[in-house]
Amino acid sequence: MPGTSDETARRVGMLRDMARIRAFEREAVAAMRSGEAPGVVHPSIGQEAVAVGVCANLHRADRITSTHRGHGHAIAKGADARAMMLELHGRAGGSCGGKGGSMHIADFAVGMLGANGVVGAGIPIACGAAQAIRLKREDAIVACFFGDGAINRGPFLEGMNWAALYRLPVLFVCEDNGFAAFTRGSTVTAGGGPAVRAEACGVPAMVVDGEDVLAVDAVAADLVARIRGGEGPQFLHARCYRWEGHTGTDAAAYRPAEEAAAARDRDCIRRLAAMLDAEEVAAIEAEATSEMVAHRAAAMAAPWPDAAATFSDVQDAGAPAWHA
Amino acid sequence: MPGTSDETARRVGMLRDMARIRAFEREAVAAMRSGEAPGVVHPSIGQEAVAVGVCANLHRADRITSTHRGHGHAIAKGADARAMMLELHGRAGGSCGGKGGSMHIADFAVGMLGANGVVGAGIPIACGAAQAIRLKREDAIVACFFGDGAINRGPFLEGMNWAALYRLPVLFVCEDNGFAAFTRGSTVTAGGGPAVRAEACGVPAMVVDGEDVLAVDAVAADLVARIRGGEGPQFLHARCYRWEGHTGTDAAAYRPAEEAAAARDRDCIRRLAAMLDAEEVAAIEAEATSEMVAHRAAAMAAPWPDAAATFSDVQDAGAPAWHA
Amino acid sequence: MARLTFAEAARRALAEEMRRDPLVWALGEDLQQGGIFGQYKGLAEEFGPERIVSTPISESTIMGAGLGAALCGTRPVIEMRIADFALCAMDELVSQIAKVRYMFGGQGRASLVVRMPQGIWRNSAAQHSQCLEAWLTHIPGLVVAAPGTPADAAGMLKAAIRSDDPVVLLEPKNLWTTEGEVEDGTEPLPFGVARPAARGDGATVVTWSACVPVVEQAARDSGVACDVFDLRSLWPWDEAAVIGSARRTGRLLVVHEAVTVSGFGAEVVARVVEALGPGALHAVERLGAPRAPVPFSPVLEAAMRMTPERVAAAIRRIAG
Amino acid sequence: MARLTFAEAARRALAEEMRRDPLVWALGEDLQQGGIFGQYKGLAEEFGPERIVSTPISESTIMGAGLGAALCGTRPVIEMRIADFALCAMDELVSQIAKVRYMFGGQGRASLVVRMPQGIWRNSAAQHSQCLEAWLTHIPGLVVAAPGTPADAAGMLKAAIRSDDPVVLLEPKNLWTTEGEVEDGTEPLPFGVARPAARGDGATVVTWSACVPVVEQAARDSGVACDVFDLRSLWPWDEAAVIGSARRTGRLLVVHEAVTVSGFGAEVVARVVEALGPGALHAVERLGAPRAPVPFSPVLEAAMRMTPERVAAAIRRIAG
Ligand SMILES: Cc1ncc(C[n+]2csc(CCOP(=O)(O)OP(=O)(O)O)c2C)c(N)n1
Ligand SMILES: Cc1ncc(C[n+]2csc(CCOP(=O)(O)OP(=O)(O)O)c2C)c(N)n1
Ligand SMILES: [Mg+2]
Ligand SMILES: [Mg+2]
Repeated sequence: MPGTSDETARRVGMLRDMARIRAFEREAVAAMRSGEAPGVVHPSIGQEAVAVGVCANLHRADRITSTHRGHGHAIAKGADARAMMLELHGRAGGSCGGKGGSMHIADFAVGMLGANGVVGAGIPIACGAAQAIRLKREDAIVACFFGDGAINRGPFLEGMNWAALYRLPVLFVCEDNGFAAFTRGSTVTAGGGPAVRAEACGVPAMVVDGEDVLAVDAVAADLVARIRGGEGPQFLHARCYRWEGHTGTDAAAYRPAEEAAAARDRDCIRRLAAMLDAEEVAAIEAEATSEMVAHRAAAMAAPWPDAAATFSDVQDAGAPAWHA
Repeated sequence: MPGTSDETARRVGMLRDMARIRAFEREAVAAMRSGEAPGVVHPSIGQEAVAVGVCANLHRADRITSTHRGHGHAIAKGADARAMMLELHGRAGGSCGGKGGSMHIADFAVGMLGANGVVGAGIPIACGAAQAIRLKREDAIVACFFGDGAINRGPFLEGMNWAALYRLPVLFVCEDNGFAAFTRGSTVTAGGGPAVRAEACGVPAMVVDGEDVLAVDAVAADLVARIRGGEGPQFLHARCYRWEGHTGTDAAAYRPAEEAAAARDRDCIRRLAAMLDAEEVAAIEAEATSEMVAHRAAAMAAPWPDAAATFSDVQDAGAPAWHA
Repeated sequence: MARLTFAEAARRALAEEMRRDPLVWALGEDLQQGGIFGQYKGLAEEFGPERIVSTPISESTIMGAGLGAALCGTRPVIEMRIADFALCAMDELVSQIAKVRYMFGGQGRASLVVRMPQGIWRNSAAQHSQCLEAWLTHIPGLVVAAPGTPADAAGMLKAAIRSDDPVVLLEPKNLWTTEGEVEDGTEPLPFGVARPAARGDGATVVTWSACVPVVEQAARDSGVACDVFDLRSLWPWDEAAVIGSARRTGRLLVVHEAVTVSGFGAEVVARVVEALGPGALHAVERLGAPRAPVPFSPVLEAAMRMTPERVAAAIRRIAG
Repeated sequence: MARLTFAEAARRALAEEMRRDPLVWALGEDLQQGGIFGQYKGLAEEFGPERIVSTPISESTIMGAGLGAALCGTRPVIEMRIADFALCAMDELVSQIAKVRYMFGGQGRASLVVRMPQGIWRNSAAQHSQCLEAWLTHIPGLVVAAPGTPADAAGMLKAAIRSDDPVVLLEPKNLWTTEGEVEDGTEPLPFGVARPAARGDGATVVTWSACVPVVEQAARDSGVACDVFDLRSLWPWDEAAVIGSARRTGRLLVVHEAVTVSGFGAEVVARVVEALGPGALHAVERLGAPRAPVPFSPVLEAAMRMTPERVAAAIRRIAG
């Protein structure tokens, strides 16, 4: 058990991570809206506690798979935020050299096996990653993030059964922000929800207040310990709320403004901040903001990738030739 | 409630259907083994009670979807057994004109929407059929048969959620014969099984002894009544055993012979027969056998389809031209 | 006649078909919110939630349920959101929908439409930008439509809905906001009849979908008078018009957004060469994307995009 | 040197690779029972259930888990049972496996093999007989191998396992029991190098997979001395050999089992015509299946099957 000062340090660390994610995404959304960052950004603002509470229990050797709304997962796992911001701007030096953008952020150096533009697609990948870890006798686990919308896709079922069957070291994290794109989750999902479905396939599940980072941390700690202890896959259903629209430009007119306002009042960052020293919090938040503002400026100043890169990293045999 | 003589008539009818299915498949397997029927046949011998007990509760206007192991479902739904036997032999006059074979038997005239060569593929089709029935304000329901192997495919989850969400008139029937091809079901399936998975998605489920046709009939009657009463989809998990190999030529060496022998001792036909007049039973069985023997002879005598049929019924716009 | 965007033309066509035939209905994600390109806007209000069905994220079942509903006599419009997501429903499209009539010896038909908005749009990167039209033309049983103008968007959608065959309707994402003249009460278009978009003896240029405006522009810019055909449907496609023109010009250029290798341009070239004999032709070229995924960054994506300049250069090259 | 069936050659090659590299493993349905064609027979006994994994019927996850396992440094052999079932895993193959290296800017690689036994076999009808090879050649990121002899079955499987690129290995179902000479300790074959199967100036005949023995037979029967190439891999494919030969013969015939329309034959024809110019050729023809599903009945299936007679007639036709 961590002592009091360890515990405080852990909380400060989690606050910092949440603040950094929020600051990153505020800048990312602004960059998308202004047109500086091309394409589309799916912000996880308001949901930071899930990524941070889970990843606080992971080691560097552990892997994660993520979603189209994956900035938070990446940052919480220790991905290079500057490279991420460059990636969002499509610049050389971005996490994927500008080829992926927001929906395909990856940082293999810290075990972040990639965001994914296909809902639910990370689930089978996470299962296979865990199988490889076992085959290689590595001491590591996999955390697999997905949204509430993903539980209606076939691979969800297949992956739960698969992980339970082979007793794989996977922590499934269903980040339930209430919406699947423009549709309220409850209007397209029948039955008892994610945890019940997981349990039906043999994956033990817990439900947690995903807006309370300490709660997420505590439950994740428990589940991760079980996984490391060889008990097989575990499932975490984290309830939260998507403050912003589906993308940085969606006004979310399909839901009452009060509902989103109420969620903002439950702010996971403020909830943790209230338990910490106010000055330290202010400093952390200011630092997070200035870090991300600097990354955004760096991104705007960074060179574009060389056009020839369009044709690199496709494949070795039968690679396309560069013809200008 | 049916009176005693009605009840007896119902039992006799069910016995006749089971006997006809068994006789059909005995002939089909023999025809496959001898090479008279081309391709592959998946017999449901020993599982007849599931098809018959369920279909005894369906009307002609009701629809069914089926599997690669679908002869029993088709016959129980009233499909033309002679046309089926011709189809298995690839002859003109077969249910599908010889184009489909065993794995694609269909008889739309009696609401049999087709066997399917892809495990689990009937589930979404059944959901959509039920949606159409609702849209057209038809008074009908859909019964959707699939095996225990299908519950590990994604469409199973999607279909359960879908049917529950829209409260569709579908009876899902999981025919659990213990094996998925050459692999024992329990070695590839985690969790509480088909019924638990269905319930997790909001589809109420019952488990039944699928080798007891009266039990299947009784539970199916209850579930079908609920569906017709507007209560939405229901699920029936029927436990049974596949007497034969996966196909007519699989010796099933991967399982103990005693296990199959024990299943043969639980014969659903004998169990019902024991409750009926022995002479009547013998007559019914003899009649079933001679019917199917005659169909087989008819199939062997039937003409082959015209080769030009290879290119018909593909599509209207852009159809392939016949070139010899 | 009205000036409408591609999306509005398609929206209006669907509304008209739904008014005409109560068995036409649509299913897909977010449809009650108008669809992601506004092509279903207001339809839920007019037709109710039983005919404009917002679905879970269950592509296999969106596709497969559409088939089941067609087999029971309704005419579903299956919305895939973007073509890439149809990859999650390929068994249902290719092994079920395309084959059901044939396998069952004509007992049932999959009279339905699968809408697949396709192609490069707004830096959406590798998983949201594919053009898989050639795949679909390879599958017996499917009709493949690929309109490139608002008027054709409406005419092809109507034809698709009324077709007894299953029709995959590829809508170019990049053109949803393009405007064009659309007849009031558009009539369904026939499949397999190309739209001649320009006339000239210098070359035969064939294209479809998002490349239509690009090629039209390029033909004007190239200084070469050439026959330009917008195929409008890829299966069946207007072999007669293209072969007839190529016989006259002896020069064939096929332009598409999809990857060149095994793209539908290969089929057009092979068919024309087979039909006329290679000796009847002087120059043949395909212009498509390099065999690379679509990248995110604008400077990289640009290397994959078809441009009037690239097309004009190719026209001049083959007219040589 | 030994005389082995196609299945046994493949089985032996996999066993040798698994002995060589402990990171090679296989996953798919019924593998511990030897696979449905015996191509995994005895491997579970030798390598244990962690390396020969029998899976649930979960194609999406078989494919997707293979990818995840490759990203973590193992070399999975993903068994799809038959190619048609890969339709249930197309997102995982096309939007994930093929693109992962590119999308992530080279951070990860999908070094894996996807085995897809394909084609007509034993009256299996429409859902169990497809050849979708052309689809795969259209997808950037994928290597596509299509051996047609036992020796190549072994050599290509070894190459596929050692390749850092994802390789789709199309194994012809109809040839599993065909015998041929196989070197002991077969070496991996290079991709993109055709096997010259016959030599002659009358025509250039190109084929692969199940059509290899058919075309070899036809070439002998035709009375025309011609170059016959077994491509062995479709992406990359041996453009140099085929183009060089076609330049000499001026006559090109491509034979495949898949549907002709938008089949890989179209790519071969288009490429050769582009490379040489149509003027360099006298005759060009593709021979494939009509655009119809594969029917069940032997008399109907026969109309879809490639035969030495059909091929010999085509050779004589183009040799004119
Ligand atoms: C297979 C697939 N279908 C549809 C989409 C389009 N889409 C992108 S995000 C999204 C909603 C996802 O909802 P959820 O899983 O709850 O994640 P959230 O966006 O709420 O984080 C949809 C439908 C997709 N990317 N992939
Ligand atoms: C998607 C798919 N994967 C694999 C197969 C091959 N296959 C045919 S039947 C079968 C076993 C099915 O088991 P189950 O669902 O229990 O039905 P049963 O054969 O026992 O009736 C398999 C794996 C298939 N037809 N479809
Ligand atoms: Mg959500
Ligand atoms: Mg079974």
